[in-house]
Amino acid sequence: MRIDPPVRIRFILLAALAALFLGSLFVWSGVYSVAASRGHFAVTEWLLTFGMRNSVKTHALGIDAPPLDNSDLVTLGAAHFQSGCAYCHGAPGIPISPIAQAMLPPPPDLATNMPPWRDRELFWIIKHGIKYTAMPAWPVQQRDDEVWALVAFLRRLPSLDAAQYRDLALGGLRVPPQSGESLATSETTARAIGACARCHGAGGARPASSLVPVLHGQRAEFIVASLEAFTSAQRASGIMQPVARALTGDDFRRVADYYAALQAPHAPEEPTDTSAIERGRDLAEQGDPDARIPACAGCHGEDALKTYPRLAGQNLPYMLNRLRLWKRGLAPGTATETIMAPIARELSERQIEDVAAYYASGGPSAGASR
Amino acid sequence: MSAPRTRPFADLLRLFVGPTVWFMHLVLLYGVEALICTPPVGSGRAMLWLGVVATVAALGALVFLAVMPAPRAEGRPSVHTGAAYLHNTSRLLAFLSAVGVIWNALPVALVPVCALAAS
Amino acid sequence: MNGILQSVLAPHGPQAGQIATLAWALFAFGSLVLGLVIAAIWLAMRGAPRIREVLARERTIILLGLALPVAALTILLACGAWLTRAQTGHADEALRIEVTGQQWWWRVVYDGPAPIVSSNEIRIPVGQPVDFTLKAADVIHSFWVPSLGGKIDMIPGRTTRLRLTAERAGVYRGQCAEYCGGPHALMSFKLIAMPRHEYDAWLERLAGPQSAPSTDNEQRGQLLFLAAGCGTCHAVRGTDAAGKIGPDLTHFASRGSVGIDTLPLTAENLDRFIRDGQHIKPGNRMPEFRIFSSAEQTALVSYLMSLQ
Amino acid sequence: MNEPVPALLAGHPNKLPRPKGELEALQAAWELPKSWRIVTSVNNTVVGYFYVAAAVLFFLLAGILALLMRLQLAVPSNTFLSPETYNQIFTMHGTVMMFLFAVPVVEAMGILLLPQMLGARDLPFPRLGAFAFWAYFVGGIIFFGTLFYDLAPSGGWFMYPPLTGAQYSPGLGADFWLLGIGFIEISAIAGAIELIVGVLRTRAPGMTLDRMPIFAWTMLVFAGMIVFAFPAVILATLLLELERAFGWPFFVPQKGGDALLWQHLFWFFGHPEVYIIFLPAAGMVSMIVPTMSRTPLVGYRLIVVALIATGFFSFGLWVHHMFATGIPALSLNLFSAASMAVALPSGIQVFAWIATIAAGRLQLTTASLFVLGFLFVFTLGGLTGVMVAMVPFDWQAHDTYFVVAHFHYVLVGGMLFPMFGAFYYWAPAFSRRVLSERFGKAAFSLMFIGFNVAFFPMHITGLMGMPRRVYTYPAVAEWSVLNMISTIGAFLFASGVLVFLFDLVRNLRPTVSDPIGDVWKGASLEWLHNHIYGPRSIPLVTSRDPLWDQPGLSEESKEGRHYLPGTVTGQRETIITSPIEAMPQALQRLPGDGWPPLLAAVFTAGFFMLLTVKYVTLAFVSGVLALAMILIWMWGSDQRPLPHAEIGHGIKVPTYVGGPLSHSWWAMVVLMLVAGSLYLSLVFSYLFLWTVSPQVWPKPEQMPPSLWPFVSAVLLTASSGLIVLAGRALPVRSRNRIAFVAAIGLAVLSLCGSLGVEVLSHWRAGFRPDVDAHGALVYMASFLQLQFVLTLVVMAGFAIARCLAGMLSRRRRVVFGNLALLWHYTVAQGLFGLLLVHGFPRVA
Repeated sequence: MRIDPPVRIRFILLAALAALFLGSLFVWSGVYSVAASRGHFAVTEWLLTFGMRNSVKTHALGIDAPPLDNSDLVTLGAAHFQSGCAYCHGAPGIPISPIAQAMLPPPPDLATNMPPWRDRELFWIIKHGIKYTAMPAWPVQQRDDEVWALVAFLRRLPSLDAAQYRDLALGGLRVPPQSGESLATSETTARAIGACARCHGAGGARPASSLVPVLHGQRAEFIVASLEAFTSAQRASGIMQPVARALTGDDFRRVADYYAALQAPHAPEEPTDTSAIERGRDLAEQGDPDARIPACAGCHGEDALKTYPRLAGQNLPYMLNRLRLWKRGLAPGTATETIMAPIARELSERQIEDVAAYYASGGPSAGASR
Repeated sequence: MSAPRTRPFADLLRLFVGPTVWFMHLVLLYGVEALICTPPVGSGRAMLWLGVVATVAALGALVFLAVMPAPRAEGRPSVHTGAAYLHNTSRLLAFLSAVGVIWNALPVALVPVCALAAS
Repeated sequence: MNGILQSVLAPHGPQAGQIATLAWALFAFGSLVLGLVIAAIWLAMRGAPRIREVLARERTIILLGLALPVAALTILLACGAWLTRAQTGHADEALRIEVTGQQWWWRVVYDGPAPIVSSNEIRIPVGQPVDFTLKAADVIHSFWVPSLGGKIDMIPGRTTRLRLTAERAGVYRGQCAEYCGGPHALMSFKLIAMPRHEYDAWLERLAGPQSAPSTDNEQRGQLLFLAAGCGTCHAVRGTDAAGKIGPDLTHFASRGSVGIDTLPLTAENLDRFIRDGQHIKPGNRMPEFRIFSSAEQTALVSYLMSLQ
Repeated sequence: MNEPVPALLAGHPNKLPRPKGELEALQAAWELPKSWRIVTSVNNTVVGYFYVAAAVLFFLLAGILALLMRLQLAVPSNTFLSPETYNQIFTMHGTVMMFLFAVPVVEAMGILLLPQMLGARDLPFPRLGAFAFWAYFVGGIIFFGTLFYDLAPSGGWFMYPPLTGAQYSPGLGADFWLLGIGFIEISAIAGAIELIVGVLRTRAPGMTLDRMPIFAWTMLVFAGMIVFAFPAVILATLLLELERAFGWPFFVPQKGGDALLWQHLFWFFGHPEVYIIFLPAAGMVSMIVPTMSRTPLVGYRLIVVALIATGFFSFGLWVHHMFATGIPALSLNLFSAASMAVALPSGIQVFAWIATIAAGRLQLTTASLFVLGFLFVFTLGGLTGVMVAMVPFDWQAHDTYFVVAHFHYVLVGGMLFPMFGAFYYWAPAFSRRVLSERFGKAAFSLMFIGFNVAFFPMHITGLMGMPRRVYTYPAVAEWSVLNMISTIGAFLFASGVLVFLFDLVRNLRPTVSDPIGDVWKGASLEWLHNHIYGPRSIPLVTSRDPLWDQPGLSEESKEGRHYLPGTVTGQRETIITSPIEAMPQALQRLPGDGWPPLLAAVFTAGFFMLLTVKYVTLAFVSGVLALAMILIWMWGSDQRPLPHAEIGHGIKVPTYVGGPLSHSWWAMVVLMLVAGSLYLSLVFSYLFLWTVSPQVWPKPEQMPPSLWPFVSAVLLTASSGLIVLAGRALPVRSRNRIAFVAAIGLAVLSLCGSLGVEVLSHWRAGFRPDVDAHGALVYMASFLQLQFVLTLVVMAGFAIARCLAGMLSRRRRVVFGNLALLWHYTVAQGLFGLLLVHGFPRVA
């Protein structure tokens, strides 16, 4: 078969080439202004918004939202919102920074005006960010669980007043009023962005959200190693990486020593399934050789290396979340994760629940302390 | 103009009788050995006797199949050669099956029952 | 690999010898038949008309295509049955060794007053039949030492047996012959046949406890070994390390290899395997331990190398 | 059998000249859809092209995988491929070659060639053929695509559990294998049903079974073997998928399962599979050799016997893949004997071909060269086959490269070479140009030499101790050299294939209506003047080599002097003849082109694949759409009875028949055979696992009280009775529908009730499917029964709808006939199942 391109096709081709050439010329000339100060034409604005909305809706199809009505998720989300989002999006009692307001497009004030997105769409926006706006993607694409925490908080946000927000975001932390001198000569701590205690608790207080690990009584070496791993982005967390980056090596040591010296606070009394705890004890002490699961106590006991975490009294939801993350395929980044992740993958869901229940109930020290 | 009375399905099936006898003989010997040996309960003599009886029965059936008279060709026009052909073919198959049956019997005579491979 | 035998055609035991003889007989038979067929084709195409006329008869088909094979195969079948029978005899004086295939290594247990656990290297005395009791811990494996005899599968939930005899002292290589996933290709082992008296002495030493570390460095290594959790998977008799998930490391340094016959045993290879095992033997079940400083790593390796 | 069947008369049934417009009407009825709508065509020639082309595509893809493997193995300790990638690739190579190339290409050649060869206008179920092709193509493409997303299975094409169970193969790869391959097997069975009924019922008048071309015989045996072999692996895949998804422990020893159960089921399919592939190729050789030697086939009778014997014997040697599993030695030697037995028919065939060559003068065309290459390679493969059939030798050779060499000699020699010979031989029947002899001979030389260079050394590599399925090997001097030679040979072989492809591109001009035709002066009917509708008129066949023995046949057929020179009803038609003597019995109207088969296939594939990736809702939407498409398609079948039609010489045949005269009765019977062997596989599994772990079987006192199975049995029997009543109550005209509808409705209720009672009885007795093997098997029996019950519910609804629409009556009753057949089968299966699961534990 021979095909003679008719004249019309040739004409269209030529026209397309010409348009391409003219377009290139226009871009090359620099005539077009990229100024944020100028704003968009109304039609451009409408087109961009329309496209963005539909893009989000389409891409969010097929994402299944987990149950979000969970105070642990909300609290964790609130704490991150305070440090990561409030600067641009504002919060109850916290106006948007004028610098942020001058962006194009200006970020919406979420405290007053929460756009009507579905859960999965919010999730998608937070995880992936939005091109050509200043909305960034989640720093660690592997941690969907953290993104969901933020979505859970955003669902709660419209109903919060300034005091409630503050309680939630600062984890009950009281920032003492600073003197004029200290305000003038050091940083303001009013927003307490970097305070560990907002999430992890301090003194006798447990973490505000049980999705956050208890650091009290952990070995300082372990805490330092973790902070270093967050700083170097080896360990995956969109919440911890920015926080750790804000600290220096000396800070690591000091904060680690502080937590290492703390007495572990008492766990809240929760109804516990004693048979699960018993099974968990077996697994922790004997392992399950048939399933190639070594005894947890070998590495998480008192005599183990100082860079290994101690699990006795750790928060149950935190341990469940972490084990499940590995099981679902979170790529190990740190040296210790490289050891733990393959083991976690061999655990069945039931074993995860059992062993977490056992350690949450107090682990090896439970018998002694109760 | 009237059709010869044929039962095509049955005629086709007869083709398979010989090989089926062979297959049943094989499966029977295999099955019985499996039953005797897991856990070992029976004796080698039982297996041997069973082998003899099953083989004789199978060969008898095959010989019967081979000497069975061809279907009568009365009333069939000479163009109808299919049925007679099938009969012939089933005879030959019976012969091949008989070879197979004898071969199946050979290990029963030579290899001790339940002996484990290479141990 | 030099000096290590892994070939069906170089038999060093009666079982493998019989099969090798059968193999040569079969090759001769096969060549004969193949020659016959090629000759027949040639004659059918280019032969004299008289020969071609004979070849074109139905009776020739029956003779060459049916009668001849029936006769030949009957003989072969009888030979096969007879040889099978010969390989299924029972001898009472056999030594017993239990081998369990695991992804991707071999647990070896020698019969003794108390079972003696070792791994990845099997030693047997020359000239004595050895009955291997074969098991699988996870998936199907297959135990095969080509120079000594046939293979037999190791199947979860079942126990299989294999009798082998080595007629000469030497190192025979064995390999897993049933695909078992991941680094199946690297699941090999060495079977060392040694004179009876050497074997007895060796077994006695293997059964004995592990001597305690002598130098400071080795002692530090032992502490690290225990604190880092190595003992939850590996056992070293006489210490707190009693794990059953990985290979038993008692007298580890007396074995010739690291990573289950993947690399020869040297301090450097051992060091690499601990840190970088997934590159040396991709997919193996031991996590990579990159948590040690180089001093710690040296101490750990020197401890392991001291497990003579 | 009430219709008088006219005797056949020799000579020409029709007078010349033919009426004006007759040919035009025939052409109009068979007109092809235009341009891209060609995909809706259901014509065997069009579907056959697509089918062959798709199969060749998969051959090339799997061949590329083979080259990757050879590259990796060219040198020791190579790091070209990672272990995981290599494992995926060797799994896919085997799976794709077996399931997506070998079986489909053979089936494709059957669909393409058979109607022409048998003198039929088309196969009896054109839409089923189209469905089989599209299901295979869509499913195959998706399955192959998993390689690019790291989702490909890596458990080997044999998929042995426990390695492929949920614990050791988490992830979707194994699920893709199980669901994807299970699905493609269903497509193969659909094709097999089509081929069986086609061979038995659509031959040209006078083509008695002993005049049938050998290729048709082989396709008959081929399809018959699929019917009995594939259900075993379908059951196996079902069991493993249920174990993976829901923890039903069929293969878990701790719970009474056994890993060997899989091997038994898989190889009960897997060994016949080899012969399923080989037999049609042997059939092609039996067609090529006589033509190229210019003489009738010597030993036709013996060859047919050999074919049937091979078909049977191949079912008796599945255990020879398990010689190293520790089964008692006596059992091994039984299967050794069976393996020897299967060598006999091959010997007969080889010497029959040699005899034919001797009787004539073999022209050395490309096709002949491939046949000669086949004879050499296949004989060698057969001989190594005899070697590995010897138990002690196999203990050494099993799972080594010796076996790799052996089965490539058998498969490439036994199947691929004849297939390439067939491409060269039959190309003129479907192309406006012949393929080039020059390129063909070059392709053959490269392939033959390359093949032997690649695979002969592997015999030695294996005996030197190199196991199969290894992604790398240590630097043993001999292994390195041999492997390098093999790699070079593999690329030589590939270059031969490349030359063939080049030839295809240059010379193949596919056509449906005006092929260059009989360049080889062949004897069988595909060398008539054929069009999309086959020959203009269907000749009366009076010998095995009609074109040689009936001179002028081609011209006569073209002029319309034989049967059915036009279209009687204005639709597509073919003559239905009796299965043995090929007497004309009816005129079958064939359906036209349309979307339903294609869409049904796409949605069925969608159902399986979406289910694999756990999009359950979408999967079910897709499944419902597939069902809808099938119903639309079925609604158009079973057309209104028309008056008797004259097909020539005053011979009038009915245009509507029911019962054993109808082609759909035969299809349903074959389907029942498939179902029966599926159920027998389950019965085997039940008994096998009982011998392995009787301890998980309940004691008689733990069984459900016998009242339960009794009630279930009564309900089953009652439903069968109601169906008989419904048959009596079929309306003569359009009145009296209520009795029929009520009877069917009640039958459905009692059928569902019986299954409910059965499941409930086990549940109340405390059996659970995920606790032990016995529980799993008991629920599995009900699961299989459920599949039939659901099918019957849909069919019953369909029958009721047809009845209410006035399309089902005492005369027009094929829809009901099929329903009743399957119904009684299901009831029989149910009763047998009750006897087994309630009776056996009480007596054992």
